[in-house]
Amino acid sequence: MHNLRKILEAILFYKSEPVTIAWLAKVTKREGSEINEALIELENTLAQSDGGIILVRTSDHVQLGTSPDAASTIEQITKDELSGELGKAGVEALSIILYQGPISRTKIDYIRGVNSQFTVRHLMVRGLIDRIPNPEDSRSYLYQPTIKLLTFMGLAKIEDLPDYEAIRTKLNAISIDNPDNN
Amino acid sequence: MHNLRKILEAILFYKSEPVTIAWLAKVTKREGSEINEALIELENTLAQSDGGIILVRTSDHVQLGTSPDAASTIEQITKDELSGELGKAGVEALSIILYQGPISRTKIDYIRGVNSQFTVRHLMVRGLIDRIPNPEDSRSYLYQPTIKLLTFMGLAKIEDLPDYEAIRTKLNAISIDNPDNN
Amino acid sequence: MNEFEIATEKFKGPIELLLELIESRKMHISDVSLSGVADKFLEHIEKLDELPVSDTANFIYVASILLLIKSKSLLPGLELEPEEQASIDDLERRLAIFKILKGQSSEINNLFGSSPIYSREESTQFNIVFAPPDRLEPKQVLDVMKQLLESMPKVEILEKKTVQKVISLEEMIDRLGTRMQSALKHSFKSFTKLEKEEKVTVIITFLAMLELVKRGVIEVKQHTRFDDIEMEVTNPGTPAYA
Repeated sequence: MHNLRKILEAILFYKSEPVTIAWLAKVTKREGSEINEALIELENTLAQSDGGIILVRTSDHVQLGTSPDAASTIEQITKDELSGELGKAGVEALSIILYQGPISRTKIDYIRGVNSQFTVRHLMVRGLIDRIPNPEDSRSYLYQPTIKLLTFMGLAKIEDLPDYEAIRTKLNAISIDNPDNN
Repeated sequence: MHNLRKILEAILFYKSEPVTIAWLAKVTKREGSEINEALIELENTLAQSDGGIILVRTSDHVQLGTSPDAASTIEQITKDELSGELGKAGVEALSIILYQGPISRTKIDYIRGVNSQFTVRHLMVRGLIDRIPNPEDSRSYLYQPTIKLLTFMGLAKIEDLPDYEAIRTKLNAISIDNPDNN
Repeated sequence: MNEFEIATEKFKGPIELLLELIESRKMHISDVSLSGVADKFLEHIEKLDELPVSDTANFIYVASILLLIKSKSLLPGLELEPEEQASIDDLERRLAIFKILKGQSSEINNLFGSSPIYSREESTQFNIVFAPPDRLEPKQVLDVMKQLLESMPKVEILEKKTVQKVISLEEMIDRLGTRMQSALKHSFKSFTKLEKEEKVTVIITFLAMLELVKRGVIEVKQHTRFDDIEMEVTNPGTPAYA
């Protein structure tokens, strides 16, 4: 088990891009559940050593990145630039996707009261969100934050968003008696 | 001091090539001796956690690398990356580059409606495309098919692609109206 | 408002607009506050000349619910259908959800790029080996390309599809006023039939009617709850409203 944690850390270091749990299982010839356990172990080890490297996770992707504490130093040596402002519509849509994702575009439109086609597409093009098939409707998709979005925001995981649980609870309480708005 | 160890680990993680102690001292605004001490500390922490990342030192250069224990897995991953199908994303990006190259990644992303950063990198590693500096933006590149790819596809020249002119005209008509401004 | 601004959604959506109107009055989301800001909301729509079709529908929909709420407050006899009540509840819920998420927007904006987590720098040294897939036919590439072109969003940016504004509010007030002068009684149903039964027309007609009620130009009667609403000029001598 310990060995798997070690191998995963090496793979993630080597790949330096978000990879799926499924892919990690494939290349290590292990079960997804084993991968998940080893990733938790890795997360803990990294947290314990309080070093410059952290594990960033979404529900299905994982990647290593630099600690936000080092951001100002890295900023000086990087040529990468954070591309452009988000814009009002972009922030609004991201707020919905971050706190309510995975979420369909119909529902994003419903909450915003405007057509979000271009905004959502634009966020996809920038790699800030991605989409997965909607289990309830094969013709549509659900949108969710990417690792790239989390890293831009300095978050190791979505739960680190300000007031994440509180906001989600509030939102669930409102939509609970509203079955027909997806 | 602990903080310097953290910052150095982040810098070394970020840089994909060996760096000198002097350079580290410069970017962290510290003395070379302090850097040396913090590197020893880092080396110890890494050894203690027995993870997949190790510190590699030569006489005056230093770099992070993967643990030898992971070498065979990583070698396998490298091989796998070079074989097999391109996947939907890969074929899409490649098609766009074939018909519209030299083309910026922004435009590839825009046409596909999703971010292609890792897909394009993969195509480069496989020698199917290469890149030239973008004359309009020194920080970015333009991507084009390699001669080897054309030969592999049985094309004497790019214009031999079916409907080359017609498709190109359509693609030329697509202009990206400052997509970051949304 | 130019086309580009439309495309990039620089205007406020109906939910956001409504929420701002309510909050500017320091009120909570309720029937009372919604009824209170209905006029302002409709005034605002009037100023929006060119909206993408899809969004116009959203504005009109919200407007129609506001009208329901307002008519209920003006015509106490008016009993709402269950679906009508449901759509009012739904609007209030949307406002509540939007309010919460909008509240988080500034946090998100502040976090974005403030102290990012960096991935490893992209290596400039590629160890390139020519490694093509098993096969890649020109025909396959063409098909993929065609599909991509096909699935590009049909750019609303370029088409200046604007609402055919069925009839403007002001016009309608004028017409209603004139009509009231010529015929003392007019039922709402027959009136809207005369004006082509487009949803928008009905809503705007209704709105105009309420506007006239408010200004004391006409009086509205509804005998029983499923009955037509009758309109009557309160003072036949009053010159047509302009």
